Amino acid sequence: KEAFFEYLIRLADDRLILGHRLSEWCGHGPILEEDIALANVALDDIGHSAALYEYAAEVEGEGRHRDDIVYFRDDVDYRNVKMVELPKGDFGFTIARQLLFSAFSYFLYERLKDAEDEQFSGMIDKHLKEIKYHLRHSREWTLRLGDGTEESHDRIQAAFNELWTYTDALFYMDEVDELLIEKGIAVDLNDFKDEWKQLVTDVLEEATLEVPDFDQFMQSGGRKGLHTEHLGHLLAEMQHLRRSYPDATWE
Amino acid sequence: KEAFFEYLIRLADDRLILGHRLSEWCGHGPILEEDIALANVALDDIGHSAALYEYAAEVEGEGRHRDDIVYFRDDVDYRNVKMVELPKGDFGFTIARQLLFSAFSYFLYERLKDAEDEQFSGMIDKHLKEIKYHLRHSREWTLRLGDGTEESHDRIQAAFNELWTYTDALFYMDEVDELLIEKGIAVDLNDFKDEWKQLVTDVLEEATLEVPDFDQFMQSGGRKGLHTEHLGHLLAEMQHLRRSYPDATWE
Amino acid sequence: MAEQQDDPKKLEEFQERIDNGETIEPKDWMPSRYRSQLIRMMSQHAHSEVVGMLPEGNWITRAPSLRRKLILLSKVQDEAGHGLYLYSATETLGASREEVLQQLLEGKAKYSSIFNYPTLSWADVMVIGWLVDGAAIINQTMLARSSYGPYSRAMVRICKEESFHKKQGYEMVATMAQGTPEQQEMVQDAVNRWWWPTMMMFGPHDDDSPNSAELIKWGVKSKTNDELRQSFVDRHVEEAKAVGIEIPDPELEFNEETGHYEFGEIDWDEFWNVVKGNGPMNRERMKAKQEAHENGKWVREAAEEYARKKRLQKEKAS
Amino acid sequence: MAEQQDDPKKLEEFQERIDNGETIEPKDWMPSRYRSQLIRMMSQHAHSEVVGMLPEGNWITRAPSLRRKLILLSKVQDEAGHGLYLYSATETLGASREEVLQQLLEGKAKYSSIFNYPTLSWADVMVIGWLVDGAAIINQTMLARSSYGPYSRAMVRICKEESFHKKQGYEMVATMAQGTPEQQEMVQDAVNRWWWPTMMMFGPHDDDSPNSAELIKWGVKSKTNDELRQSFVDRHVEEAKAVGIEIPDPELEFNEETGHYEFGEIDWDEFWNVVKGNGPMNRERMKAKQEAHENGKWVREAAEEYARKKRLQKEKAS
Repeated sequence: KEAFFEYLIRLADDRLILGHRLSEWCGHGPILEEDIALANVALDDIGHSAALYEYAAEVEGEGRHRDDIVYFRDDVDYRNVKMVELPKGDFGFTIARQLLFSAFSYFLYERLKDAEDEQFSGMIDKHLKEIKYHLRHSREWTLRLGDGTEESHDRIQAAFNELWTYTDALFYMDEVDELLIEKGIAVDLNDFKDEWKQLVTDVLEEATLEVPDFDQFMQSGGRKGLHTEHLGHLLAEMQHLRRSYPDATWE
Repeated sequence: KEAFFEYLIRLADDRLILGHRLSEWCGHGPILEEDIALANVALDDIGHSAALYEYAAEVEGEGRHRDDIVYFRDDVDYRNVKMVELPKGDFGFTIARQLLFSAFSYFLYERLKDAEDEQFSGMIDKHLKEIKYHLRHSREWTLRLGDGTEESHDRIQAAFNELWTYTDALFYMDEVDELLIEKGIAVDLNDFKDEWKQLVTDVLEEATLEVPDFDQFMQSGGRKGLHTEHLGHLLAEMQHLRRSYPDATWE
Repeated sequence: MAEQQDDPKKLEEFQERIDNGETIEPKDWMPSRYRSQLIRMMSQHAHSEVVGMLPEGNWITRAPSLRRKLILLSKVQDEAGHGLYLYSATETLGASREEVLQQLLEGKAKYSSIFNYPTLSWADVMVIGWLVDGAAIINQTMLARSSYGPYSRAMVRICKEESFHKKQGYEMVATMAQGTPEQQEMVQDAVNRWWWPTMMMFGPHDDDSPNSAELIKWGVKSKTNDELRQSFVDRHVEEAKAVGIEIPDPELEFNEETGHYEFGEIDWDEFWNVVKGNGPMNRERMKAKQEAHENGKWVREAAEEYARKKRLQKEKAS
Repeated sequence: MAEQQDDPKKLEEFQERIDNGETIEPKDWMPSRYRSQLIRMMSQHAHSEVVGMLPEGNWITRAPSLRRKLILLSKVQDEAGHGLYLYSATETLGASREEVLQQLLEGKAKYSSIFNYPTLSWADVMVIGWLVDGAAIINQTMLARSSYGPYSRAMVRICKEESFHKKQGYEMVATMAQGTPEQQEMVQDAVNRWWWPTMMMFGPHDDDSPNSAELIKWGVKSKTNDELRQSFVDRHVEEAKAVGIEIPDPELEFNEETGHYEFGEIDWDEFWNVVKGNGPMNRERMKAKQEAHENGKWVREAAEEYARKKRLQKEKAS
């Protein structure tokens, strides 16, 4: 039960924080269509996280509301990978991160949708459809930027180079995963690591981009609460109002 | 009593928020000497605000701690002028704001140091020495940037142009001022408005800069709690930790 | 676009169509002034949607519950959609999106002045939903019967979504008005700040509104500014009462005879100041849009270049 | 700087002076390797002060009381002052500040690895004051007796300020350790994360520290890395006990015979990883300094140009 709670929180935190970064684009995108598209992905991500938090609270069974989990944990208690908490950067950085993360999400959800927990797998199956759109959207923009102008090529290449060191942490596993794999709920992330690499490599190559070294030093820590300094600032903003008036109703 | 409290809060809020913006430079200045100098001005400003808040709490006489005033008011209850809450911008913007505000502070404190409230005037007199340094520091940098390279000239000129619309609010007065002028505590800001204009004009001209139009449309509102959207974000960051754990001791 | 003289006969026929309640479609003949007035109105309307994303967007990252965060994000996204929809409708009149957008970025085009006020608290965003969307709906309900087909169809669709937004805003206003003392204070403060700017949304008094008569004659509008404003007051005063919100107008009074609320005079100095660009947030809003446009330049260029390359490849292949 | 062969006779005299406990001053003859080792050490030390401003600076805007905000800001300012002081001391050896700063910005120079860890909570900043400044003091107290005059004098001054910083950090650690349950958890979590990185500050074991012997011979250092680390442990374990903080080392045990604490082994893989640039924050720290330098370019150029103009004016006038 505790492991399942932790597992759900990891999934949810990734999506909430990434959605938060995407939502920062709202009103500031390069074209109106992308204001809409990025808001759409943000809505999906935050929406997925909301469903996951709600289920996590149910699994925990201590009567907490999903918002208690979101608004009253500090950064060291958040379990997202570092990749999603990095500042939104330019549009190229946002797209590069979306590609790396959505591809991962896609393979993960493809497998999790058969998990032996109906409520969970049902949720996953429902979200998978949207994740496919996220992947398509980020793939298309990676092609446009990579194979667009010299400037766009350089910018998105720099983004991938910067993000690469954070990719391996997506595949982090520990006893939480092991326990849940046994129960038929979680999946072994190694099962699709090569597929993920292949997909990412294919897209980057088609986009005329150089694929950074998969064997470089890789950052870790997010799943254990070891974050960058960015997350604390993000949470300060996100939680300030809610924490200021903890007794008020905001639904 | 209420008017005096309000008056002290206005003075204090200006200095706290400006000090906050200056403190954001710490570790990110253009040269190490300026990391030190800006931190120094920030220390003075925040220090002055701390003394003013403490006295305000005393005047109020309801047993509040100065931190209660700082950490548990929302933006609409803050009384600072808008000028000080604008993002720190580039070094030129920071310097331009420092010049405009320090010059104002200088003339104000020169007069307030004779206020008929010993504790207050003593404090003002003590702080005046430091404000003279702030004015000198910002004046010197205005000259360097204005009469430096073409780029620096354009940058600081743009900063003054942008800030100008916020200057008149420094001279805002209402019944709070009137009441305290009668009591010999506050001073009529109009008494030194021309001197302030002259000083600023002299510095800008010496710096080979164009003096923007004093008669342009002028922003107002800060003293009545009508701020820009920046202040809310600043306070979210500033207050988050303290509000998260309101029962804890942080001295 | 230079105004040209229209054929008097065609003009007469056109007015007849209007008077018969017919709908004008893009391919139909129309007076050049009808066209230019519509372009002005519709592009302003589109700009308003787009600039309107900013004050509300300011609170997405700080929304106090996940539910409210999703509602707000979705609302702002809808506004982007409305903008897109209205730009397309404007294009049916021959004014390209690039062209009208450029006018916005250069400060030549207007957008609704209401968005030149800052959102200082969360309650502001809820009050915008209730009052500002409420005002917009009143205006748009009328425009949904406008004589120009694409505009009226856009309005029908937009109105539906905005009614939903208004409902959501009003819901939270009600929750706050019956919430903790701090929430009550927060929401009342927001209403105090937004009431009068919202009243200004309907524009100057009929006497000072030079375009109104023409627009009514051409069936674009069917009510005057003051009529619309009166509907707004009548409806929202009741809604305020229902949840215990006070309207910051000491002159507000129900007139039993007319069945309408009478209200105080708008501060027209403030109104014209904001229209002229001197509102609290005019500069910030323009700066935000200009920066977004500037920062997005390389992205748009890349997309174009990529499309060009793909076209070339296709041509070669065929 | 290319290492040249030193005159053996001069070398001998130099060693004699060192052995007699004399202080070497800038104008004195010194072996080229003595000079280069000192430049390396002192500029690293200066860089550490400057980079060290970042993790603590990260919390200035979020300090939970005005008093603590002022203390922290003042501390970070002191560090800038130390940096300046140490760069000046390094210049007495002929290495200009621009030159050594450039090495830092290009990633060629090192700085203390401890600053490549993030400050995740307010408690981190307090624990840095207590542990990291505590470790620095132990090292610097020794360096205050270093054979090179400017370095030892810089250390005397710096040490005094750092003792004050340590006291302030320890004070808040104590307050938190005796505070609310959340505060206790927060401060213990910070100690758990900072203890081992602080232990690494003293560098590799003596066997793996190639420079140590030479530096001791020349009177720059008077204790080995392991000796310094032992002093650190002995002192800070007691301080932790006094306020109820647990040290995250299961092997920690007091040895009655030696009078010292025995402790577990450092994770040397992590140590070398961070040294090689792969710590959690290496990139971010370098990026922050590079950006500050890049953004400050126009300011430095303006100051230079202004000074040039003024010089010219003066020359003309005279």
